[in-house]
Amino acid sequence: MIHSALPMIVVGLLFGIGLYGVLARRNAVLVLIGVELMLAAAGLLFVTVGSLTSDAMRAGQVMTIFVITIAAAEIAVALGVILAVFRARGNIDMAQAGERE
Amino acid sequence: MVAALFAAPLAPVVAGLALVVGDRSIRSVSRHTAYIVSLVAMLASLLASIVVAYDRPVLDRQWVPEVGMRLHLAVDGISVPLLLMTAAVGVLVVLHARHEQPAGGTPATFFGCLLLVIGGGIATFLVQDAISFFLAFEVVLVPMWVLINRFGDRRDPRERARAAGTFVLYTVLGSTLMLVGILTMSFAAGTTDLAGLAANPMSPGKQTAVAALLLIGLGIKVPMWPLHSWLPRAHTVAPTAGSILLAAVLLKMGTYGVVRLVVAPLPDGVERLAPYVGTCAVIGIIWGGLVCLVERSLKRLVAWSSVAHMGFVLLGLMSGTTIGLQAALFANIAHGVISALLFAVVGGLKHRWGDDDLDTARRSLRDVSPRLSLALVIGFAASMGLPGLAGFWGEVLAIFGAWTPGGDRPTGWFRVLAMFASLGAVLAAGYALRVLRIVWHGPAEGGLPPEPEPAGDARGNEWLVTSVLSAATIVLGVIPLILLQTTSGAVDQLMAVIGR
Amino acid sequence: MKLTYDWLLLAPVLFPAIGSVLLLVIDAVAPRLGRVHWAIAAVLLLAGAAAAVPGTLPSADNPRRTLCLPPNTCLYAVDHVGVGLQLTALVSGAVVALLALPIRVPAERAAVQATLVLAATAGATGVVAARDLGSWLVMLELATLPAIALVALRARRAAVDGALALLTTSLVSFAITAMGAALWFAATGSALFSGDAVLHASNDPDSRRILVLAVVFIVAGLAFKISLVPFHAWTPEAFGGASVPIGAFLAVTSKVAALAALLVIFRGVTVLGTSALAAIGVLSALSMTLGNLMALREKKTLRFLAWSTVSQAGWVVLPLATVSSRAVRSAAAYLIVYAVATLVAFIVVTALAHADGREHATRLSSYGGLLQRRPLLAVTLALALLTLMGLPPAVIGLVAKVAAIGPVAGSRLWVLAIIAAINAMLGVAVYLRWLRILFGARKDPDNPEALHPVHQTLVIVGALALVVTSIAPHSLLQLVGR
Amino acid sequence: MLTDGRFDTSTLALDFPLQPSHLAVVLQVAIPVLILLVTRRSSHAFAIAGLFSFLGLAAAVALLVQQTRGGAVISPDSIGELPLGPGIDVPLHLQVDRLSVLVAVAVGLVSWAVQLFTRWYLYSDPRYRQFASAVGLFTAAMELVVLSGDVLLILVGWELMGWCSYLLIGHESERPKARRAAYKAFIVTRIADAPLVIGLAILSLGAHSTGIDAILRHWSAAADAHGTALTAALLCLICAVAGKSAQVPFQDWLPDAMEGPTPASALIHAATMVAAGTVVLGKLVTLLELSDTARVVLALVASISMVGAGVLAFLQHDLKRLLAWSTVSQVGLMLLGLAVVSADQTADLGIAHLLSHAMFKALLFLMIGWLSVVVSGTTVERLSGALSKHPEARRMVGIGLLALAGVPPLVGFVSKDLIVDEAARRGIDGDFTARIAFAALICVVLLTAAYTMRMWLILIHRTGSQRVQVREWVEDSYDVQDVGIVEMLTDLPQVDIHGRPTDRTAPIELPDDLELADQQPGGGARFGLQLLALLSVVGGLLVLSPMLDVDWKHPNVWLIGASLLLMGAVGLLVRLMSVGTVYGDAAARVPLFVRASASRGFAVDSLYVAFGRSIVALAQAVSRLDDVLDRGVQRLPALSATVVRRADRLHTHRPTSGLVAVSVGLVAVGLMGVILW
Repeated sequence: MIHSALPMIVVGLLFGIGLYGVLARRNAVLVLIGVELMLAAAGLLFVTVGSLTSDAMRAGQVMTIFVITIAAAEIAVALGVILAVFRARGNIDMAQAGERE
Repeated sequence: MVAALFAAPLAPVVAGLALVVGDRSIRSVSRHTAYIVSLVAMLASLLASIVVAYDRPVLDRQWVPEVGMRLHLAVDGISVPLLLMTAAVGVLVVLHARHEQPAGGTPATFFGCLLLVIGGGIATFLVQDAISFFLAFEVVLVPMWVLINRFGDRRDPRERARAAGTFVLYTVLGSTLMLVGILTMSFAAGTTDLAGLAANPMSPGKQTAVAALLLIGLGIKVPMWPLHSWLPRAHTVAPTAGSILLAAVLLKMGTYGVVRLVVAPLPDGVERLAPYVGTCAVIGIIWGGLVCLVERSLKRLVAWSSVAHMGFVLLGLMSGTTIGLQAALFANIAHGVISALLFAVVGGLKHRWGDDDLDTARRSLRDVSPRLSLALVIGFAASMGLPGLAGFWGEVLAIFGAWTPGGDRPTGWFRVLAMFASLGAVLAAGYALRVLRIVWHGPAEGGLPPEPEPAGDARGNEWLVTSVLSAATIVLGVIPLILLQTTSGAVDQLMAVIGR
Repeated sequence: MKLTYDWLLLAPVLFPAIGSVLLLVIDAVAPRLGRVHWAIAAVLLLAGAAAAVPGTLPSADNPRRTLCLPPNTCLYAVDHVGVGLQLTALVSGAVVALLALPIRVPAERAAVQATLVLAATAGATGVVAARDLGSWLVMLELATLPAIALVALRARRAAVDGALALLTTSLVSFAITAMGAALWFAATGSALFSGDAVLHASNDPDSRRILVLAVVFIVAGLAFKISLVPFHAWTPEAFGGASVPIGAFLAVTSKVAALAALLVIFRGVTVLGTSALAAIGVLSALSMTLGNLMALREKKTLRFLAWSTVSQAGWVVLPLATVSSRAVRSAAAYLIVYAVATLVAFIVVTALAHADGREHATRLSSYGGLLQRRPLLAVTLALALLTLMGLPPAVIGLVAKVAAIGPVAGSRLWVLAIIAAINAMLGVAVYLRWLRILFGARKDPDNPEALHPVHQTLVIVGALALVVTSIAPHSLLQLVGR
Repeated sequence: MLTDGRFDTSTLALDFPLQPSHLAVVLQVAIPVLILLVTRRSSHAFAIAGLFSFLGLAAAVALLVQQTRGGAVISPDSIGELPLGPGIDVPLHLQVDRLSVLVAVAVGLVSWAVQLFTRWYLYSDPRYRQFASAVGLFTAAMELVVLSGDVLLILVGWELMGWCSYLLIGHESERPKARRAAYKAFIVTRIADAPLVIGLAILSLGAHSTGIDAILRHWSAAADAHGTALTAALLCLICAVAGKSAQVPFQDWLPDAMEGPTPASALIHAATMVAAGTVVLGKLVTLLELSDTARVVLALVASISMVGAGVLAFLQHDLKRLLAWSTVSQVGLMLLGLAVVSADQTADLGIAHLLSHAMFKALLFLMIGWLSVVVSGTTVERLSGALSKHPEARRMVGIGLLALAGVPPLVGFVSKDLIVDEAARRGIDGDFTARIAFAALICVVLLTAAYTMRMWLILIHRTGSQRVQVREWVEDSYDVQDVGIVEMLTDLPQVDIHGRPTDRTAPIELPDDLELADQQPGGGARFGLQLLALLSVVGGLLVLSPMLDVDWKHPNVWLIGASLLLMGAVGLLVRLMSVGTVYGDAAARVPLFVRASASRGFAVDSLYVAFGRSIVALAQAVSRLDDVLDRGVQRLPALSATVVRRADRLHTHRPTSGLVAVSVGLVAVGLMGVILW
């Protein structure tokens, strides 16, 4: 399956970059973007494999759509939380220690 | 008759729980009520135990199939003496607690915890199912912890907390290791029934591993050197009643567990480990004896002597011969009675003196309080293994048993062990006489004996308890047959199983 | 192609799912009903639980399937263990709702919270039965995302911080899980957790390697939700920040969801042998140890419970280090016992927090002499702690411990077993701390009030539950089958 | 209770579970039991003690009659056989044979006499009850050893005797010296007993039975096969015997035991404790003959102790200690009697001397006790001339001393001479052991003559004046015992030959002996003493009886004559030495430092002390070690605390740290999965 190598590499890159972003960024929104990249990698992998295998249910594509949907839902919640954080703290710095009650 | 099987452990447990839970303030349960309740419960339990001992009923029902736990209650020659002793000591402890109720908590809690410990002990000797055995093993922990932590020596709260913590943590660790061993065994044997465990098809190597696990776990409870360091602490701090229970009940659970869970089902493993465990036991004998020669606190000294005596029991168990097993079981009971007596007396002395330091000169006990001194002399004479008292037969026969060990254990090494054990007996004489010389004979400066103080002597319940225990010590020493015959049948069966 | 539907079988999921929508509708129609929402939520959840009960009967066939496609691939299947987990999730959700009922919050918030609880419970119930990647992922997230919102909804600084920690961790973990799912799909070529596909994949070395990687990713992703070390960092923050009932929700319901999700995978990979699962053993050892050690020094009640959750999570997954159907049952059994005990503990804390004020319940020291102050609460809490310790008189906890160690000892993983033993000791040390405070010197709050009747009943019920199950552990453990 | 069928009047055979052999033990045990349970008053206690010890004696006598008429049950059961599995059977039965019966009677007799005497000696002692009980228990233990047919029973009696000796020696526990002596006696014997258990284990486990008859049977057969095992076992036994019988190197506890009241000393020395060794070895003498090593060792130990003790006895300054050392010497004689017997012979020689020694030594000790009360002290200064006022006492002491010295025809002569004959006979046959024994015996015969002569001369010495000063110098008997003998020797006031102090001129008023005159035991006690004296004279006839199987028909006349001549010479020498000494003490000619260190028993005690010190040091080391262990355990919480602090530092409450942890975990788990795959 030589022609599937490229997508695989892209998957790896995307996931790695995303993880790096998650770790390296302090701004919550950028962290979100990192997560999105990782999810995108997952979706890409689904599509690729789906296109390689003949599945009655088109599982690959379906799963990709699922992942994207869930991602959207997550972003909704995430932005809500980040908004709350911004209200409470005045910034969205991930590296700032939370306070104990 | 099956009802007796339930009554024996449940009477104290239920009564104890009722007392503890129902005890909210000083006003709620008066000391007298608590005393009467516990006494009645214990007498009922003792009665039930006697019925069980004579009637030997059996109960075997499904309980928790998910973990293969059965409600299997029965007794045999090995457990009957322990059962009776536990119940009897329980009654005595309640009587003694009436005489000496330590500060630190309400009477109801105190009596309740005592009852819980006793009930747990009785249950341990009744159950025939390995996992229920573990359950009964654990029952005693929390109440004993409360006894030490709240009713212990008032002088040093930190030491109290530390002793209680050390006790409970050590013991939990031990029992959980034991649980691991039990589960491995029952998984291999396909049953959790104590009798059925022997049918496990494990290879000698695996048996050794499991036996090691179990011996470490139970060795903490026994206690086996070098896992003993919780014992002196706990004994020093614990209230008198607690010490009696600790010595007469809890330690016995350990040795009983060794017989049931290690010696019987894992003969090959035991055979491999016997030299090492025997060595630890003998080191314990010598170690305890030596420490007793210089120990200053009287209660600690008695605790250390327990370490030494349990060493004899372990040595007998490891010898793998009928005589060794008989000796171990006898020494087990004997130690229970003797140490109970000693702790009763020593606790009384500590109560009177305010502390139990041997270095402070006091008037000779034989003049101040003849009764206590008589009990003290009997106790220490027995603890040095004097013939005619309970301590003698177990220890001498244990040495006999170790001289020609069974199976293909290393005979030469066991003979060395036997020699050192006999030296341990000399050490026992050394420290026993040391105590008698200081306490019984009195201070070094001579002169005519000072007039006795009648107030200082044992009266009422204390006198009753000490005299009953002394009588038991003498009877066991003069007529060892009553005990040896009870156990012999079961021991022969056991040896037959091992010899397979 | 057409699906077969068995509505009765789907009911445990549908009740909360539809219920959440229903609540929103009600709120839209008649706003500011306040705590009525909670009542409705509780009723719905209990209804769902009732619907699940028939599955627990030994007579029920095992597993029961629906949403089947021809020839015979079913997307929804519950066996006895599954039913037990569903029941636990639903009941715990109901208890959370009842706990939250008396607490005064802005009326518009109550509706949202109730909705979220329902949704999350629906997710937890559903993931138990999911047999294909799609619904599995969706249900998992459905169980997770509302929890984040629930934490955040207590609009305090601490709560928001907790929510942020939870959020970020969960997002990353989900990404990892999704990656794992994708790898799984890549390895097996099917979106179904069917054993034969796994078997087929495991025969080919390449796809087997990928499969192992997939399992590892999924385990890592789920470990966050079970809060195994080192994926646990959010736990104390979220617990400490959230309101007490929500803490209970995080501690119980979402744990059920997580374990259920793990078990779904586990059932698939048993054919792989232990290789992939050794990781679980290590994680469980780490979590037990670290959780206990940290709890040893913790002074705040909720964070203490959080750490205890971490260590207990280690116990929960301990059996999964070995591969056997017995392991699955043991894990589920331990989880259920843990759920009951933890719920009871949270009930007591909530009741106390509601009566004496939160600041009088969030510090361990403020429980001083509770036995004399509020004996009912003290005895109940003591029972719960003893259960978590696994010491008599709380026999049920001891039995759970036996169940958890059983498979490990059975397959002779000595190291793991000994670590477990040591942690049993540490656990006793941990919970004895609190127990000592309960029985220790008395500390009266400024203005103690009477317990709210709902809380009182819950406390009594909880205590009774522990007592009954201690006398007859069978009654609880049979939920996960024989 | 007894039907005619069960009691045969001719042989006195008794068909009943309870035999006289049981009674001989049980009746003695009854004394402590009854006294402790029933009464609080000394008079009642005395009634019980006197009655029951007499009954015990009667039982022993009945047993003797049974034995002579052949009606005795050979091996009656005691507390039943112990079920100890197939490996070994423990019959725990008694064994009645002629020797044991004889010894039993002797023990009963001495014990009875002691009980009678004690009442007078400890009349005003508040602890008379305890003393009488201890004596009863002591006697019971000895009877048990004598009559037991099972090594475990022997062990029981053996240890019990040690315990009773502890109680008796420590009777006056207000005095530190008494406490120390009791402690020393028990510990030393107990140390020596440690090998006993091992030895008995070897013997009985080899024979698969603890019954003595079975042991003899098995080992006589297996001696060739397992010679070393037998020798080892016997050496263990000999060690224990040396301990109990105060032979080298354990001898030093015995003189210290003189701290106990005199009746206790009489009991310990005459019949019970020190003699037990002879009894036990006598039971096993057949095995002894099978192992030459053991015999040689026994002979050496006995000879050294015998001679050394004789020398020490001559040099003692305290006459009670003199008797103590003489006991050591005499017991060595008995043991030699066992060591020299040839095969197919029984222990009669040793036992015979045991019996005679029991008689005269009990007599002597009780007399010394009497005199010590009269003159309130037992040192030379006190006792010098003590006999001059009490003819009765004089007669009895004379008899005792003559018997001790072995002057014909007294009992001591007979038994001792038999041993000497046997040793000579076998020595001529070329038996090495016998030669050692013979040499030692000759020395001892002379030494015995010397110290008995010395004692006699001191006792009958006629000067009153010195005693006055001594009495001024030491007030009462307590102090006498507390004053270090050695100090007394060194710093006594100097007196000239006539006893006038060199440093004072005041006229000396002679002591009024009226208040001393009535200080003599009551009728009962005196009767007991006279009985003992009588037996010391005529006891020798016992060898003519069939009870003792000894070869008395061919005495070695020349040997006897020679030894008598030598004894006479020694006596004369001692007399000459005593002439002109202040207290008629022949030993006064010996340089002071020798006497001083001899009175200290050549400072063997310091060796014991050093040994004890080392043990205590070891104990301290061990307990320190244990503290270290304990501290290690107690440090674990702190350790975990530090771990937690480390872990806590990792938990910065930052979301990022959580993310880092997650990714680390991912990598770790991934690696695990890949590696373990």
